[in-house]
Amino acid sequence: MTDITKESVLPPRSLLSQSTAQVFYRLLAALLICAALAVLSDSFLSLGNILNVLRQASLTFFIASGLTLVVLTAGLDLSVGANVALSACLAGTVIHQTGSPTLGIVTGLLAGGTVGFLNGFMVTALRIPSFIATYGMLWVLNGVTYWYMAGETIHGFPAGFRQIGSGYFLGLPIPVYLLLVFLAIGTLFAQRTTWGQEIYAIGANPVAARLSGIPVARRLLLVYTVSGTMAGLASIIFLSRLNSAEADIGESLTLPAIAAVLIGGTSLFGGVGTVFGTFIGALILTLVLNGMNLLSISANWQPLVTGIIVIIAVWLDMKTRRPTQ
Amino acid sequence: MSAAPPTAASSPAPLLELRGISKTFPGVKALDDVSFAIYPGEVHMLLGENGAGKSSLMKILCGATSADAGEFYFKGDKVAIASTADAQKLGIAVIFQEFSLVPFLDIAQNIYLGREPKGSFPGTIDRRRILADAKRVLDSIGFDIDPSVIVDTLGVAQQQMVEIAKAISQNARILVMDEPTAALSDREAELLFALIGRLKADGVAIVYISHRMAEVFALGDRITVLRDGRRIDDLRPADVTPDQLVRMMVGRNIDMTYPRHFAEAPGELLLQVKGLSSTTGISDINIEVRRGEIVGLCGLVGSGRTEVARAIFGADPVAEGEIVFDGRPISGEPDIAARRGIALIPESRKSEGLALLRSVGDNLVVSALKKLFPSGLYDPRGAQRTADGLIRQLRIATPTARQTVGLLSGGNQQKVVIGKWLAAGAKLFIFDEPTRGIDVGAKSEIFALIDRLVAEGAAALMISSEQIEICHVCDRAYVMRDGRIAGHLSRSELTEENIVRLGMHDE
Amino acid sequence: MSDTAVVSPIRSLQRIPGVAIVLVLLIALFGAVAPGFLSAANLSNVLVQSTILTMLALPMTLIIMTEGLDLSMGAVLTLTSLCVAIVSLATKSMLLGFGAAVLVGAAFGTVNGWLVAIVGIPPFVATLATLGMAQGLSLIVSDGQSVVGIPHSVRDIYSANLLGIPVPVIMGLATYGVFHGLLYHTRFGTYIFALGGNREALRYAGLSPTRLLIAVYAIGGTMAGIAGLLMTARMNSGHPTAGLGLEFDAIAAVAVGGTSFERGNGWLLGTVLGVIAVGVLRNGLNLVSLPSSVQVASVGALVIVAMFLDGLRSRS
Amino acid sequence: DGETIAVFTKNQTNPFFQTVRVGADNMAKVLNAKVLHYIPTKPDSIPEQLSQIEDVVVKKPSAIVFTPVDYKAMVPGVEKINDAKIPVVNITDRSAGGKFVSFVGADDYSLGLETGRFLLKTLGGKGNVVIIEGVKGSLTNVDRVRGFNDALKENPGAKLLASQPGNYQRLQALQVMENLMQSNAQIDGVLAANDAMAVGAIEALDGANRKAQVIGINGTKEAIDAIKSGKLLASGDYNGFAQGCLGTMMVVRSLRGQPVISEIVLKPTVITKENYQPFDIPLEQRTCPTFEDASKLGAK
Ligand SMILES: Nc1ncnc2c1ncn2[C@@H]1O[C@H](COP(=O)(O)OP(=O)(O)OP(=O)(O)O)[C@@H](O)[C@H]1O
Ligand SMILES: Nc1ncnc2c1ncn2[C@@H]1O[C@H](COP(=O)(O)OP(=O)(O)OP(=O)(O)O)[C@@H](O)[C@H]1O
Ligand SMILES: [Mg+2]
Ligand SMILES: [Mg+2]
Repeated sequence: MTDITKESVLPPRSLLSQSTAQVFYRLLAALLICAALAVLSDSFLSLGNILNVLRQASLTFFIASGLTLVVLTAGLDLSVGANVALSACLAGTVIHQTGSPTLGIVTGLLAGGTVGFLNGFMVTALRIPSFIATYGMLWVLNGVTYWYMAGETIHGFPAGFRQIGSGYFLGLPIPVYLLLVFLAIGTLFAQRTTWGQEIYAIGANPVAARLSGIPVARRLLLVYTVSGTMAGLASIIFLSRLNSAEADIGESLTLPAIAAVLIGGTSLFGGVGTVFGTFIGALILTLVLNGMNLLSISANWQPLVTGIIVIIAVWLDMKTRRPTQ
Repeated sequence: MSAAPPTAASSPAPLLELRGISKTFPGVKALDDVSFAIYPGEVHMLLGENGAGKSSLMKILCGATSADAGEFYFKGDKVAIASTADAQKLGIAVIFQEFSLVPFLDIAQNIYLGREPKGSFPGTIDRRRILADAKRVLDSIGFDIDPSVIVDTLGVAQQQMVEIAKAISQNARILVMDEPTAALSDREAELLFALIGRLKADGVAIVYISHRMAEVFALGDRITVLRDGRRIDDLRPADVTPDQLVRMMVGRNIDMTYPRHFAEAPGELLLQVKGLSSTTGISDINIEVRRGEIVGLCGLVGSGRTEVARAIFGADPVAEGEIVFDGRPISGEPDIAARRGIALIPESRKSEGLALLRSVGDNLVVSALKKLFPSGLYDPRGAQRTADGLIRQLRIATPTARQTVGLLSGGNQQKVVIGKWLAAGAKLFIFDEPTRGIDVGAKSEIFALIDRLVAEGAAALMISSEQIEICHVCDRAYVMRDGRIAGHLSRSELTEENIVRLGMHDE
Repeated sequence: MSDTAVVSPIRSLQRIPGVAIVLVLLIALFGAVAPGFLSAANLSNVLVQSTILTMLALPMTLIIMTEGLDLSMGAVLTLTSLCVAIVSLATKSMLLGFGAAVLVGAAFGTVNGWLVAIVGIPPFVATLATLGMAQGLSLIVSDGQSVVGIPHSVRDIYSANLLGIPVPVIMGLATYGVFHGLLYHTRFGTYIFALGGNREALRYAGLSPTRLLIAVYAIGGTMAGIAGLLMTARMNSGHPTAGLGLEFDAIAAVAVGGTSFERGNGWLLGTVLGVIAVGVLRNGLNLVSLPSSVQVASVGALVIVAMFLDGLRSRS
Repeated sequence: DGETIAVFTKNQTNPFFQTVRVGADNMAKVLNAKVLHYIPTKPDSIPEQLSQIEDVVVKKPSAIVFTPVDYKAMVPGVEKINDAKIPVVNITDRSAGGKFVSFVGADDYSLGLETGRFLLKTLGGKGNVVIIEGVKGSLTNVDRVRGFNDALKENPGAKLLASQPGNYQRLQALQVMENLMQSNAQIDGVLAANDAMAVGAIEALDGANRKAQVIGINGTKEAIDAIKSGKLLASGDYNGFAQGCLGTMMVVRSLRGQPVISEIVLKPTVITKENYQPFDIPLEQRTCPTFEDASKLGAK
């Protein structure tokens, strides 16, 4: 099963932090898109728009950052979007009924984390492949959410709560601060903790990881729970930005989040990738949509253009990675 | 060995000649101006340390890898071997060190992959013929199995036999075998040797790579020694002694008797296995290991040694019985065993021992993360230091600790698997075929290392199919048969004959 | 011969996937509680409704066996379905529409194969991108509108009977027959096992994994083209969202049917059973009229339970 | 008495269809009939609704109240119902084919036109306006946007800056609005094709500390609340509740041999700060219109 020709194409997984070249080329791709947009649209380079892009990217990033860990273990979580929807609806209800944003936030994170834990349980204890387990979970969550919401929306939250998603601090949107914080936490966790290292090892070869004395099941449970909790966090941001919750909000979130992880260079086969790459992936996706809105390009073209950008980004990345060996 | 081996003088036209082959991988000069000639009807042994470039040379010979420089001559004519198809046309077949089998096809389909007999409709396969042909080939190598069995259900040894059948079926004029006996038991190895004798008589040229000295002298008509990618010499077995050969391979003297510092009195009890049975087919296993001891676990392939090792380590569920380690009972997953101080060096390094796409360094520290970084904060530089230390200690041939471990030679990969448990500081080392595919120099280094570990108060349980190794290094040994302990041999009783007698099926 | 005796019962045991058990249970359950479930008309409904998905899930099985994935299938089906509608509307010829759909499908499949095999982009990413492209093209060629007024010859394909059997069911059976023959009885099928199981072995055998991989993805695209004809016939129109998300249904059916995502182990009949199990569940729930949210959740539960049973089997 | 009515709606997520379903339930209770709901598990899925029709035809309910997920693509489904001789009433989106007992719906074009006119009147006939469209190609969206555009044509002083889709989704509308605000320094009015998008646009405006008049369509509870608090200028009443009520009423009446109205197109009402009170009643407490009211509401 070894494929030496394939292997020799890949760079050695470094012992130090992940190869800087890889991150560099990704940044370059993002910057190229920025440059193109700056030429095409006057308003692109305004501070307002840049903050705007960062804020929009943050929502995708929150979901995608937890997902990155899952993908690092060679798993996938297709239920993140549905998880965001259910968590938002539950958190929204709690805020409405208790009037306490704190309780609502706790509910959202707990709900998200619980769903993640259940995913982890199915993957570890029941040994269902993650792709399928979370696909099943996606339907179960949708069913529960539809039943719970019964076609209603929950809307109108306290102004203080709304600040989380739409407020500013020192001229920067609050989600941007959160984005930076979680980018740092995610990167440190993955690169600078033994748990992070173990996660890479599990993704690279789960059998060998188990026989190396890594508690594989516990780490996988952790990873799925973290991914779920990050979906819970995203649901809070979502709730406070949109000031409302409804059953179908998650539908359009999952594929962009997965795309962000993959454009960011994390391999679906596990063991390779970074949280920072995922951030760039989210940024690239957001830039494309932002550009199309700024240039008033018909929405019919959006999926096509996004698809082409994904190909180009991944292809460029592969091309530029080869010589770094 | 009855036919007189042809020499360069007596048959001036070699079947195939390689001249000036060089090959560089990033950071490694794998082959440097190597020339190599193969004559019909001879067994040509290729020797060298791990990483000397043997497999690389063979991959070039069969067109799987391209050389940077060099020429090929077939029966005196210059030819190009740019692909495996070219090589096949010249009648070159290979038994690879790494299996080239497809798990979910049956044996017959694997043997004839790419050469399927055509069925009546275009594109279809003549099922009856492929089975009949495969059966004939399997019979010819003395492997009695139904060719419609799915390969994935076979054990390592059986897969190796299929690999051999696949090469034989090509009616090759040149047959390359890269460590074919590494996964075989003595019985199967005997079958293979008999087969080699028959092929030789038919004029087939055989290139044979092995780390086992006994095989070199029993089979070889000629020997080529490689060191650091260069050809050192080309000679006949009659002209050298094993010691001389070893010196050529490693460039220094090696003591091949693996000296042990046997302890006068056994240490305290470390591992006690009582009436152990598992779902994988072993039953009523009773084993004791004391500190300072190396205890052998022998038996035929399939006798259940691996299963005992896995059950002790928690990799397979225990159905019955008790395992006491260091005074306290132990049960659960491998992470618990590892935390308590048990290490398992598994049988299959590629699938169970290593994360092939990660670096040598990452693989070396993976079991020791808890010990090296008790705070949970990982320090890449600390890890690097530990890895560098192990690379030096074990003499792992790698450009840096950052090299992808999958790119190392087979033997060096094995050293990485052993190395990771050294860093973890285990008390009991369970070795499952630790020297499979390891060169003589490394073998003695590893045994010296094990000796030192046990002298410092650790203990080892060692599984090996090479009984001579068990006899050399073990304080005593258990012999297994059909999933049970068939007997125990003390130091004085520990001979190859006794192991074989106890391990054989009832006759 | 003792080896065979040890080995084959294990093999056949592993071949009873959880989905077979689930399917039998579902049929028994709905047969008991849902009036009309066991009627011939209803059972033929279930089969007819399952054909389009079967036509995607079978090639998806092959693709998954190569350790690949095709996320673009639903979107490509949408696009080819629009092709059928637009071309047959313009030319008044069902065959031309069908031809165009197959061509477009095959083209997309080939591009997928090219991206995966030659450019070397991981299948998930490559086909996620072509999903976007096919979706975008569907919106662009239709401007987001349904395409109606297509000749009746198209529609008749879906509603016609041959010897009392609905034509879609015949097409589904034929598709299964072709795929079965292809995978288990041809050299190409043998190489599909090798593509996922051990690609290096193919190379050593002097075969080109690249061309084989492209062919596998091209088959996927082509089947999406053929299914596009059925989809258009079913709706008697083309619509830019018709096939959205079908690829995930197909993947779930493949997985539930016992094909593993690793090492090239695939089982075609299991895939068909997976498709039918989901169809039976949906149909049965429609007949017993539980709340729709229950229906949504039970699709997920079915997938999880089938996979769980599968896990139990393979562990024992 | 005791007829079973199968009610088909497009999805379980959009509040509008919940109002339709509540209306149908409400009316059924009054008429002593039983309602079964059929909703695709994947929102707005054409193949799924087709399958549901096929399954329901086996089950043979007394009658069907039908909202096609796509007005053109569902025609074969309607024909299947017709072939099975089950009486069916079409509500909300007018099917492009098939035989119906009656049609009950709102006039999307007039809703777009009237709400558009109201916004432009409030702006004094001038200013910079953006349109946020719903799902491309959906019947409601095409007509509503046409209405918006015609209202704009009547007011040459107003300028249309952009017309971008938000797919009836709150988040998408919010992001589209955020992006549009970057390239347009001054936006005075927002015409959103539904309330969720209107509210999304308001959130975007709030976030950027900018002000604009926003209108939506549907008259959802959320929109009414926003109108009350002055955030939303107005919403066009799509009146799903009445559609559900009247659709069920017509189909039951036809079963019972009573006269039916073959076409009811509800007159557009623009809900504003002045007239929102009657719309501010929880769904469950509303009562269905009577047969006599029906003709006043918009029989043709
Ligand atoms: N694809 C590759 N990329 C980089 N280096 C490689 C590659 N293949 C082999 N090497 C290196 O080339 C050298 C020779 O390797 P080779 O496999 O030929 O050794 P070998 O003599 O067969 O050793 P062993 O006895 O351990 O099997 C080693 O240092 C190995 O790490
Ligand atoms: N000839 C055989 N027939 C059937 N099963 C076999 C045969 N040989 C081995 N096996 C099974 O295959 C699995 C792995 O085989 P393996 O060759 O590793 O045996 P083992 O017991 O670990 O002994 P060893 O340590 O010599 O390898 C075991 O479960 C074994 O029972
Ligand atoms: Mg080698
Ligand atoms: Mg073994």
